[in-house]
Amino acid sequence: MQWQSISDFFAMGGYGLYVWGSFGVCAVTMIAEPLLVKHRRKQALKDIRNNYLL
Amino acid sequence: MINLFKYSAPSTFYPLAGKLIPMFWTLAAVLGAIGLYISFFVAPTDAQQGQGYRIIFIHVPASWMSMFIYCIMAFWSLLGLTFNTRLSGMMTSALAPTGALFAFLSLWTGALWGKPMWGAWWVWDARLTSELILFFLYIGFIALQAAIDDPRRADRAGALLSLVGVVNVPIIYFSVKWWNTLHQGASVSLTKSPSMASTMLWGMLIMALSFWAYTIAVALMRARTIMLEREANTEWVHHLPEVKGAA
Amino acid sequence: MPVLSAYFAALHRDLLLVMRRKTEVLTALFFFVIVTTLLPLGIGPEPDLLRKIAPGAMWIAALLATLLGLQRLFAADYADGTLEQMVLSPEPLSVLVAGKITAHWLVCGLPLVLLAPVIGLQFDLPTDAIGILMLTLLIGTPLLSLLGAIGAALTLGARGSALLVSLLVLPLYIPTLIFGAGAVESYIAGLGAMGHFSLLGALLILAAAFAPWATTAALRISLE
Amino acid sequence: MPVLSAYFAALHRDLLLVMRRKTEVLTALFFFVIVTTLLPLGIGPEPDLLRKIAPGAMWIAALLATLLGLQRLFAADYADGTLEQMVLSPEPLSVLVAGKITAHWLVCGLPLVLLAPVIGLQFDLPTDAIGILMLTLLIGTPLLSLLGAIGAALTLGARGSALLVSLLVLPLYIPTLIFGAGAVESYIAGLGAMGHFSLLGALLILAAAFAPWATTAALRISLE
Amino acid sequence: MHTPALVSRNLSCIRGKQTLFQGLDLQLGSGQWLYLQGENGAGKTSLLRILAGLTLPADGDVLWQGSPISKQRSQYHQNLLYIGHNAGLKEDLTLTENLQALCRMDGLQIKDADIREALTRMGLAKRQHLPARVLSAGQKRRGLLARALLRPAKLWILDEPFNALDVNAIADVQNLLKAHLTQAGMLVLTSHQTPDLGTDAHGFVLNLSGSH
Amino acid sequence: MHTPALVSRNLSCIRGKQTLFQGLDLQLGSGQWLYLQGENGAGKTSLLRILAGLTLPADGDVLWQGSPISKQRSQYHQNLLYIGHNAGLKEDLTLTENLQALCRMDGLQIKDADIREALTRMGLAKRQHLPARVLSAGQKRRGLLARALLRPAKLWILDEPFNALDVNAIADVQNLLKAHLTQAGMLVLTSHQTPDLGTDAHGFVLNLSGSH
Ligand code: HEM
Ligand SMILES: Nc1ncnc2c1ncn2[C@@H]1O[C@H](COP(=O)(O)OP(=O)(O)OP(=O)(O)O)[C@@H](O)[C@H]1O
Ligand SMILES: Nc1ncnc2c1ncn2[C@@H]1O[C@H](COP(=O)(O)OP(=O)(O)OP(=O)(O)O)[C@@H](O)[C@H]1O
Ligand SMILES: [Mg+2]
Ligand SMILES: [Mg+2]
Repeated sequence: MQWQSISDFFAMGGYGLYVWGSFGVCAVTMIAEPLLVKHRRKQALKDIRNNYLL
Repeated sequence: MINLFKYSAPSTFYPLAGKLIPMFWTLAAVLGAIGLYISFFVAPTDAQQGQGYRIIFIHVPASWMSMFIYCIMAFWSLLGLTFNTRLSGMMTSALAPTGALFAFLSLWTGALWGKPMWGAWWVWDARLTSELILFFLYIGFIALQAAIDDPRRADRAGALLSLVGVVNVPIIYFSVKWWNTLHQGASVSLTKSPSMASTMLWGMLIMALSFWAYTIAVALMRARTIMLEREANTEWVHHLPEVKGAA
Repeated sequence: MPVLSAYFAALHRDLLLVMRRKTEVLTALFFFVIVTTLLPLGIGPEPDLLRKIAPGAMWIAALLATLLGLQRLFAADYADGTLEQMVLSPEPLSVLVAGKITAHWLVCGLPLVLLAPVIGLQFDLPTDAIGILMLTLLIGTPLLSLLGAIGAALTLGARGSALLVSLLVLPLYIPTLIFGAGAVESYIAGLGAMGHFSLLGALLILAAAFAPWATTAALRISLE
Repeated sequence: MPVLSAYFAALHRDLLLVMRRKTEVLTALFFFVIVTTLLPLGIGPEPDLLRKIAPGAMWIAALLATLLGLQRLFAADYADGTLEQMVLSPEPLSVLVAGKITAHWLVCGLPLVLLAPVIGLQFDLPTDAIGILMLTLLIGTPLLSLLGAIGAALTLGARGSALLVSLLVLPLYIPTLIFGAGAVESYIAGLGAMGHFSLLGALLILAAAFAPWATTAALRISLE
Repeated sequence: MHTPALVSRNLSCIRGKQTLFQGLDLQLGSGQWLYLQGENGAGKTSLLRILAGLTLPADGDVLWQGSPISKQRSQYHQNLLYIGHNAGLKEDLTLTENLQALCRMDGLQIKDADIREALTRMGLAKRQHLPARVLSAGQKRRGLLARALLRPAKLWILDEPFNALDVNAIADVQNLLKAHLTQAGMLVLTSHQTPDLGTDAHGFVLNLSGSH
Repeated sequence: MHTPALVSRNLSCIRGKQTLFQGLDLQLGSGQWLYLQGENGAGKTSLLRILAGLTLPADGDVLWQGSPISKQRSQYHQNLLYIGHNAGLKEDLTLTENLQALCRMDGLQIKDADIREALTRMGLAKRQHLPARVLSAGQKRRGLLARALLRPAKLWILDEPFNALDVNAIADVQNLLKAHLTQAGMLVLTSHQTPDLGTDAHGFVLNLSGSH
């Protein structure tokens, strides 16, 4: 176990900005993408109900 | 082949994909958790690069995915142009944004890694440059499809483009390497760090697998959405529970 | 106030058209990026060399990006008769033209300004130099749109072709280029860029007052 | 032999159109010249710096000059229905397309090759290097026309614009650029350019065999 | 009858080598219409463009309310609606957006409701939200003519308004024109199908001789 | 009567949300003509484009001499002349050059004399050396139709050929069509002015119901 403390963990031995910058953006985008798709799906369903179902 | 055609009918593929998606989400989550654990708690501190190197655990898988996905798109495109199955077009356009995302992540994480390692956000190294170009190819594909409004045409145009692209990618990569060596490279470049500890390899592999699962899950979701948009006037869509449900 | 609403009508219409072509919003941007990427591939990756030519190269790329947008500025409206209708509008033509020029800048100019820092980092420019670069682009790109409009209008109809536009317009761009790129370089050289900025600003004011009118005249000529 | 005559018909027709718009013959040329002239203005006049970047810069200028021509390659025919008639011709579409591509090269490619020496002297490149440069352009520009045609065909009818074509095509141009500019540089560096030439030649053969076909496919797609 | 609002004094139009027309005098008062006849290439479109102020005549001039139109562009265009062979339809925009934009650029504020109603009257209710690109030739033409319902203009100049229209549409448009005339409007039009605008309005027929 | 050369089997065409036509069966033998009627937007142009092989039907297929046209493109196009709303007139070229180029690209060698004669028959003798840009709407249309005199094709598909033509021109064109039919040619056309091709040829009228 190489982390003495939480703060130590977040400091990443001075590379915190870069490491968390990478992992953070990665996490954000990879969570955002499916959400966007979900939203698009909702729109599609709404469109079908409003304009295509008789 | 036969049942490929069977499943390539949206009406059959849609529910099938619906079943697969949750499986792949869980897979992605589990593998991702393990991968992250390895990358932060198992993998030792690197001798030269301190903790900074941990970026590798997303950087490299992202780079790999960005290249794999383009090849898969090309594969679907070939299928689409030869057998012209509607499914393949939908899969291709469903994959593109995710591929672009990974290309972007490779660039982003790479840049964030480069700053501490090389003291520069960016160097014109062969691998970096060709990744950038790959990103452009994705953007071009997405732009083209968005600019054509008849979906059938958009599919076929996109398919042709990605095939032309995939023929060119190796040429581009090779030429960029040549270019770089001709100029004896940028002041710094990616050095294969001598012995990548096996834990590192494991971490990267597991992360890569998790990204795979993620890609499949998202692509299937998007493909289903595209089906809804395109087949909006067909019977089978109107009989879907999610459509009838709230109607 | 009808004049203003006419201005915004023209502006809004063009933006709407761009939005319809979803991607077009981004393409000016990516053209800019790609051209700047071609540079190292053409002349090699040595960082110092690149850092040296970066400001000039980025300015030229911006120039060409706006240029490509120009061909569509009036040509489409001319082909489908919209321009005729604009001439027949009771509102002054120059107002409508101004609206169109604004739209062009918002689509082909502004994005470049916003992206410049990223490219700057790729060429590893010092951050404050990047700030200057952005500023010059912010003043310079509207200038490019204004000047470009004149050329676009002149080459309408009568054999106007993509290349001809560039031919007419590029010379007009030269002062902008010199002061724009010059500002950054002289700043890096430690000479400060105030002079360049004031000159750019002067040019911009001049063009803003003069170009829409000149463009209108040019349009009337090519419609005759 | 009807196939050949169809090829020449398409070629002749496009050349005729260019001749009608007299200026157009020269504009590709002028664009090339102007861009290369902008360069010193953008990045300052030091001779060695300029000599260093000259080959790359000239190649990029050539790239962009052909690019501008591309947007008109099929767009006009598409708009006025000529393309439809070409599809309906009993002669194979790919032959007509090949004719058009040839025309494009004769108008947008060849002139650059012929003008290159002049520009080269402006940047005061050694004469033998200039010879190499011309040779690379001679092999490279047809390659650009061939690759570009695919992009132009794909973006037909797409609400895309001038810029969309560039977005698709420029990445494909990169190898040509690298080998083209590289040849001159490595020759100047005394490494010889044989390798580059053979690679360029290979690419050209590949494209000549492959591009017209791909372009035809793209056209059929965009038309249906 | 009222004083003529639109007057042309010995207009002449020369194209290349040949003279299309010469010493042409016209006058049109409110409630009157002028029907230009003539074979292909006789010079109808050319004349209409001159009357609209889009091209300058080789000789003579066009007066509106007694003074030359070149002197009072904005004033004249306030009262003018010109719809020619292609009249500014943006393929990428829907008909609604097209009409909205055209009206706004004329300095008018139009409610979407009005546009919807106009399009409905032209039988395009179902098409109002489609990009014009996908519409049929006739539907595009109808959409453009819908402008006549939205823009209050005293003088209408229409170049072959019936082109590409089906029989019903032609009837609709003719009624539209009649209504305009009964409201003291003025109308100049060309067409190769003789229009029937009833007899209550004074129609003049001008026959351009053509030149081949 | 001969075996039908052009046959379509349950063609259907879907545009956006709505179906323009469905299960459409046609057959046309030599010497016969088909007149498509229908209001604006009924789907006439769409059908013509499908018959010409320019767009793919949503369902069904088109046969020429018994086999699908997609299988024998070049063969079919040898026998086909399609003239649509805009049929490839280059504004910068003269009519002569335009026709010359179009024929050459079809693999035909045409003598200038023949072109001159064709243009003369269309009443364009005086205009043959003008750039198409300056021609009037109707003259452009005439110029394009002159192609029918130059290109030997068994099947003519014409989309609103009478558009923008004056009465004389319409008469000329109708005679042209009659001649084509009497020489065992085939003809499919749309128009909003009912054509009069005499009774000696069998004409079918297909009424597309349209959708609004
Ligand atoms: C084709 C795309 C790429 C691939 C396949 C890739 C792959 C890799 C691999 C396998 C490593 C670890 C092995 C090694 O250390 O060399 C690595 C390291 C690295 N990559 Fe990438 N990478 C790509 C793009 C990028 C980009 C775009 C950047 C920066 C913007 C970047 C920056 C770095 C840095 C800074 C390192 C660590 C430094 C070093 O180990 O020398 N990479 N990359
Ligand atoms: N530069 C030129 N040289 C010779 N003749 C010209 C030139 N420009 C135009 N013309 C002729 O002028 C006439 C233009 O007439 P216009 O377009 O007004 O015809 P129109 O009456 O509208 O015919 P249509 O009924 O076909 O629309 C045509 O006959 C054309 O040939
Ligand atoms: N994407 C779409 N969505 C909805 N409707 C569409 C779409 N594309 C085309 N249409 C409709 O299909 C029809 C096209 O018909 P077409 O052009 O064949 O008409 P036409 O019979 O030739 O009419 P005209 O007599 O005006 O030429 C139009 O009604 C148009 O509105
Ligand atoms: Mg006319
Ligand atoms: Mg039609």
